[in-house]
Amino acid sequence: MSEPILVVDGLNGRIAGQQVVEDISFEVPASGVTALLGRNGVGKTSTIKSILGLIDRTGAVHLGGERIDRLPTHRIVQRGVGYVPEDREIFGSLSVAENLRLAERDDRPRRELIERLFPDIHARRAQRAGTLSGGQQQMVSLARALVNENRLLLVDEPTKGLAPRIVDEVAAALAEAAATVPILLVEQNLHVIRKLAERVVVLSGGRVVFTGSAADLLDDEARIQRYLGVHDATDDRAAPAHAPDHDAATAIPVADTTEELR
Amino acid sequence: MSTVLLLVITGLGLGALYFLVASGLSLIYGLMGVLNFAHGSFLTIAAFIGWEVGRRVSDGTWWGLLVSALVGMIVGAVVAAATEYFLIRRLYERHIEQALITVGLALATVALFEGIWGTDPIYTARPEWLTQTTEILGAKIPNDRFLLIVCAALVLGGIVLFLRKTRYGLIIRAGVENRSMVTALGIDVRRSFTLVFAIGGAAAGLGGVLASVYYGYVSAHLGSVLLIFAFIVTVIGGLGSLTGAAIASVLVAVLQQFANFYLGGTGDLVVVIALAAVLLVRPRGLMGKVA
Amino acid sequence: PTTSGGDAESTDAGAPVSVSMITSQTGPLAAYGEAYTKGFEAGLDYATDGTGTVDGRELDIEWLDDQGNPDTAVSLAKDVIGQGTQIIAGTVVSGIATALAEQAAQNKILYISGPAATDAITGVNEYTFRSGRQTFQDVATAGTFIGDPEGKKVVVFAQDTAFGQGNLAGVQAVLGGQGATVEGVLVAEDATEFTPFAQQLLAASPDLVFVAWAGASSGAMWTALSQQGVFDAVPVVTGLGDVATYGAYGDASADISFLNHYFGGASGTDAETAMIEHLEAEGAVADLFSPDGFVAAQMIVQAVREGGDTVDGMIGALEGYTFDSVKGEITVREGDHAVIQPMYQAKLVQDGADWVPELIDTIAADQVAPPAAG
Amino acid sequence: MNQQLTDSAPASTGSATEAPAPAPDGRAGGATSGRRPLVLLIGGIALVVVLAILPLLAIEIPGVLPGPTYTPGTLQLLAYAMLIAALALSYRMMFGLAGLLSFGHALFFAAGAYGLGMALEYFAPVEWQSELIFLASIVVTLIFGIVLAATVGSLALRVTGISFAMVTLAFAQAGSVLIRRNPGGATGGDEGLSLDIANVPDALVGVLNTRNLYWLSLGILVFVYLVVLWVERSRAGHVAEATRENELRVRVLGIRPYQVKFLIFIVASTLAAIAGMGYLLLQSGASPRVATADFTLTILVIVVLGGVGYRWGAIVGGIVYTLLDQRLTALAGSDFIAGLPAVLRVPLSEPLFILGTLFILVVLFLPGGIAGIPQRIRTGRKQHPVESEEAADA
Amino acid sequence: MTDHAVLALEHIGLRIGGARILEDVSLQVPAGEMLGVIGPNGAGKTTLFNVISGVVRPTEGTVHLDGRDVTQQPIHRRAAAGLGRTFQTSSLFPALTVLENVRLAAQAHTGHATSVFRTPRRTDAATAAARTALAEVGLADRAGTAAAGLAHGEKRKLEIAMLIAMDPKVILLDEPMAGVASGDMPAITEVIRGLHRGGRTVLMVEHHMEVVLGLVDRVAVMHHGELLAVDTPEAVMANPTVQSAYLGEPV
Ligand SMILES: Nc1ncnc2c1ncn2[C@@H]1O[C@H](COP(=O)(O)OP(=O)(O)OP(=O)(O)O)[C@@H](O)[C@H]1O
Ligand SMILES: Nc1ncnc2c1ncn2[C@@H]1O[C@H](COP(=O)(O)OP(=O)(O)OP(=O)(O)O)[C@@H](O)[C@H]1O
Ligand SMILES: [Mg+2]
Ligand SMILES: [Mg+2]
Repeated sequence: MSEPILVVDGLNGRIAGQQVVEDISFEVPASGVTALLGRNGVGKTSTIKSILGLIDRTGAVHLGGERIDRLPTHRIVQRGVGYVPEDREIFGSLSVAENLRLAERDDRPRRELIERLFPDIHARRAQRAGTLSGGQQQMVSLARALVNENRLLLVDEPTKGLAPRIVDEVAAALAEAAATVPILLVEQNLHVIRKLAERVVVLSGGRVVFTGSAADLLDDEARIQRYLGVHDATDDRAAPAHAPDHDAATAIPVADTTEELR
Repeated sequence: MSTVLLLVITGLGLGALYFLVASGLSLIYGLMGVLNFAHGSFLTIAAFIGWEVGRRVSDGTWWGLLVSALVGMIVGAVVAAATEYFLIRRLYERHIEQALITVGLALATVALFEGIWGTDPIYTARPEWLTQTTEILGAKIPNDRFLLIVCAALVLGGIVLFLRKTRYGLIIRAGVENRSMVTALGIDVRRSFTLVFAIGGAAAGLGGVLASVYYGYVSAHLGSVLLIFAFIVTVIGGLGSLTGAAIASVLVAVLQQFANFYLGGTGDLVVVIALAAVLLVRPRGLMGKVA
Repeated sequence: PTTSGGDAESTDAGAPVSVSMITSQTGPLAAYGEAYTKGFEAGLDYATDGTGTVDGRELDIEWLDDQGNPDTAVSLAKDVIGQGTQIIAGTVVSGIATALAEQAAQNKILYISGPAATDAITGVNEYTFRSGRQTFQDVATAGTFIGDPEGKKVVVFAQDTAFGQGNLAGVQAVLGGQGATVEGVLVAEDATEFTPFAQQLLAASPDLVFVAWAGASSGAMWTALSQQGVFDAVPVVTGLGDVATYGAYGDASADISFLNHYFGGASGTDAETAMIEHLEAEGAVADLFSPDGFVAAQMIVQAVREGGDTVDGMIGALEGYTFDSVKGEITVREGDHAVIQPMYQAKLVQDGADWVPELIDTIAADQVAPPAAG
Repeated sequence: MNQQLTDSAPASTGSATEAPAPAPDGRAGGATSGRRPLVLLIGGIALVVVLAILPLLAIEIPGVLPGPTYTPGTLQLLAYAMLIAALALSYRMMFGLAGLLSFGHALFFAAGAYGLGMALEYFAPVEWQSELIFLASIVVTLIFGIVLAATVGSLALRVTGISFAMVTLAFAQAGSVLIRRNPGGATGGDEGLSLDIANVPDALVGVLNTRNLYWLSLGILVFVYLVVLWVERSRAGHVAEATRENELRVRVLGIRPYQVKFLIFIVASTLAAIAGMGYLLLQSGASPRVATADFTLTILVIVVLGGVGYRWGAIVGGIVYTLLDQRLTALAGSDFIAGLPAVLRVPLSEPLFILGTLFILVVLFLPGGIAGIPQRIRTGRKQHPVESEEAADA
Repeated sequence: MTDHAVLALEHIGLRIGGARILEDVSLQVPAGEMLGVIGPNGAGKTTLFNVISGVVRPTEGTVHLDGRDVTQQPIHRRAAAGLGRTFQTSSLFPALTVLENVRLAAQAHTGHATSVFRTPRRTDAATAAARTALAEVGLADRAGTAAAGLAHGEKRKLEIAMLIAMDPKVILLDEPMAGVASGDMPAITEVIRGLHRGGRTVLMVEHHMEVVLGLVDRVAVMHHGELLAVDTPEAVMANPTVQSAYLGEPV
């Protein structure tokens, strides 16, 4: 396996003086989608923000071998990190086109890609982004990250509040992106994770509790139940396409996993 | 007739002065949400240093005035940028605290200027032509008013072009809304904000030098006098709208002239009533953006 | 009986006399405060022959800064009164002078106001004296420029402030009383544009324009009058301010007739010579309000020397007191404590790049004595 | 209405997000234990008692107070400080609690001072008992203050945020201009209004009676504090706080924020007028300075200096500011300063320079103000996020 | 007006600067119904809620609540008349504690909400109601935290707790599940079911179809500002337009 693109080692993050991320360590391989999972409030968003330097943090973060945890946010991003924030955070008073233009970091923006992926957004170029519907805003937010050539994408709950059809589209767009760029993805929708993720990192109480392949987690009812609290069949009911997997995955105990990372 | 004309043109001149101060104020507020009470101090220090340098180079000539204006703009820009860099930046997105810092700065600097240059106004010399008048339809218009009007128009055009045509304009507008997200797009937003302050400061600096031409003196209180009107026109024009500020500057100044002359010196009263009236009818001011 | 209503303990002849000088050391009128202070020191030196004592008694003088703020001044006054000061003097700000006069009356203590020109101080109460001239005297001096006022038209061009209104009222009382028609053109204090008003002055076609202006905007005002040709049409009179303002009149300087309270070298008296010597030794120059400080010192010395330790005694010692001072012979009028003093007519002449005042005439004290007040 | 159609949750409606931190002091229903209010109550009463007997003691704090506490100068200073504190307290209720940033609070203080002064003058010729005239003047002034507050409030509260600040500023400026214009000789113009003592009780006149004025000021401060406490603890107070945070949400809950804001505005303004009356009596006059926008800014400075999040912060701020203002003047004039080289001497001999700089430092490094210091020590918190200037970012 | 319809929309239209946002929407919601509102992003669902709650005034048509025309009524009147809502992005009082957030809602409901003469107490009815509501959504242990310090999912729960405390007759839920961890969805679903069980009328915009289908009586489908269909969940799911415009390919 090639060098991981992102190595997080002993990351601590604080908001308003309060520790929200504690001694987190994991790696993101140089290709494919790594999912960062966990229940509400475990610190997924905070982890991503710590990596980007959007909140106070300590610990070591390496991007492609270079240490970035002392850099200010804009320098980190300039090194090729795309970010799709949890609450969209589009610029409401700017037009859609201006939002995208602002995100372009070099003179080779991939405008055609955006047009192709999000025709609805393209059609609304001149609209004030603040008046877009929630889903439309989410697409602008995604488009902003995809418009540049990146070495890593940090994507925080991209399908939140999207219509099922759009969820599929977004998932497809991410899958397409993942072919060329590694992605660290926070996502609650297990179907999307199933579809995209190769590896998973599970957080609980601000710490890493599980690291392993996606299949190891998703195919193990008990693990899903333990780490994500999903304990009824709600998800499966809506996802009949997935027959229960009886793959006898080699379950890696948490301790071992952590070992593996050291 | 000639009185009306006189009132209108001198009103335009005064409006131009208001605008020169208000442009920076409006820029800084509109783009950064900082209500800058220290803006008057930017103006005052620029006027003082512009005068100190200008008179040493060549007192009372066009050359001297040009030097003063350039020095004033540079000083205004530098002081404003330093203010942003050392004080405002540390409190980003805490707009009330930022405004408070500038209140403190205004207090401290006016006192400091008094300490350095004394409390009395210092009368300045200016080029011959500016002390003369030009007769238009029987009204003798002081020439310096024309200078003011031309400079204000140039400043307006310059800043509008800057915001429309450069990427900085975009960054700045986005940064006002969500600073950390702009950073997260890989843009050093702090530099843009410093730039906004610098531009606002430069406009104030030019305003300071021209104000000293208009009033014929420099003093520690030069800025405070103009600041309150600059606030008023900024708000009437619509916060953040430069064109609005320009229109409001002219309206306010002309209104003030007429009220002062025909309504027994009630110019100030009329202006504040106009302020209240405009805000009550259009809370966003004449040209304020629909937030 | 607040302080010195005749308490036995305070009549001890050797005890120092506590004097509190309250004036602006900072704030907008700090420069006036400075001139007053320096004049006072010179006057004290002169009146005590350099000893600083009166009949062997120390004058325990404390200088306090009112910052140009009446609230500060009142607090300071209450503080020093509480500590038993016997005399308060000073301030250049009219608003502070009225507040201090009120404190003097409430607490039965002697107060000698400073350069503050407001007529309201004269005769306001028996405890309040003044050491400078008042607006009426300015106005009366202005009147001397038109000869017989009868049938003449005088326009007062002033700011719409207590100072400006006071001047207009003064002109109406003094010149109006002598048969002149008096009109006022009052301009809002914060106005910055005077061109239209210059037009208004011309339109009134007066025989004399009396300008009462204070503050920074005077430069712009004079420029406007000059640009609109007011000086070509009418004689213009105004009060000559302190040295710092000599440059404010710009091109108009030579065309203005100045009434004057004082400028360095105006009187040529012995006291003046002494004052200028003292000031120069201190590195200062004689200025508009130097005599006010000088007179205040003389009055305090007189009050202490002749008035003993009771406030009534001091009042008695000062009422009707006539003495030689910087401007010549000065009398503290008994009824209302107006300070009857000579005034000057002056003009500005160019001296290199600067303008300097030159005496035209001295107006006798009784000719410009204010009407009795109170 | 210009609400956004989508996602109308106004994460940043107007000034809501700019509002200062909430008062962390114990609120009923909060996590505070039952003990604390009692301790606070006893402590508060003890403090008031100590303040009340101060004129009978001879405590000296050199450098802070001009003399022992029984001397008129010191009492005057303390009384003045307490009135300013009362004013600041009323301002804090509006700004800190309800998030109403007014630039016109001085107007109501001036309304109290000038109103009472003018009423006393107006009633002077009337043939009533002098106590009656005094009382009548106070009542008339109070009514005047309330009517003025209701007028200004009902207009200004139609707009929010910076527009609100500017409309209040406009009214205050109009008031200030009127006072300086001296219409009909009523206000004394820029020379100020002096108190007509004909109908003022003798106990409140003269330096010897400074003590009574001191007690009066203390009374006003305690009264204002209690009213403010009452309002803040009430349901209205809580709704005001919520409105500051998110006005649309309050409306969606079925509450009309306007009523609450109006109420707070009127109460705060009336309290300011009461402090103004005390000021007139204490100073034996009123100066036009108290009607200016600068004066409002001073109060704002005081509130922030003391700590917006704390009621007692306004009091501490008012007292510290007044003392500093006075003592810095003494410092500026001192021989020590006069002996310094010009670079130091010039700035240091300007009291306002020192005050302004101090204020900047407090805003930068003590976000909770003076009153926030104990809390900061307790939690050992770092200062609020100051953007770190990373070495790598050269 | 149909007397059994607690909420009735008649020909609602909304135009903003030339753009048609809502077009001739008429809808009757009988008392006690749970109505799902679905539709692609940008269909106008949130806007419709804004019109109903008074945040936006429609340019055409009327809104009747409980038989009374409320089209011109301000937001707070409608709320006081028993209309409660949540927002698509959590809308809270960030500086107030969780308990205080909820208590304000309870207070509005108990009357005297803005009285100066009433001081909230730890023991009063509003506080009790607030605590109950918090317990119901499972936030009891967060009562003392400032709302700003909650994680996203907790904020969604807090919004619902505020609704419970408000005890409205008609409830508008705008994507209550957005951002909620899958593990927590069942619990919140239960809370919503509980809200409804009390006889309240609930309108819910939600993209999680599994949640919608498990809860609602009828589904309204919006598309391009228009109401495409209002029907039983089964019928709606079978509708080919809904399939293609909204649901897309089954995963
Ligand atoms: N502004 C803030 N102030 C204080 N605490 C905060 C703040 N923002 C988040 N937290 C706390 O940090 C912890 C982690 O929050 P974070 O948003 O990272 O969680 P998350 O895993 O992304 O949750 P979700 O799935 O709900 O988005 C939470 O417990 C939350 O209470
Ligand atoms: N001021 C405006 N100008 C133009 N179009 C607007 C304006 N305001 C809203 N819109 C449009 O109205 C449509 C309806 O938005 P709304 O928020 O109601 O959608 P929604 O159905 O809630 O979508 P989502 O599921 O994504 O939240 C969107 O297409 C939006 O872009
Ligand atoms: Mg999150
Ligand atoms: Mg929506």
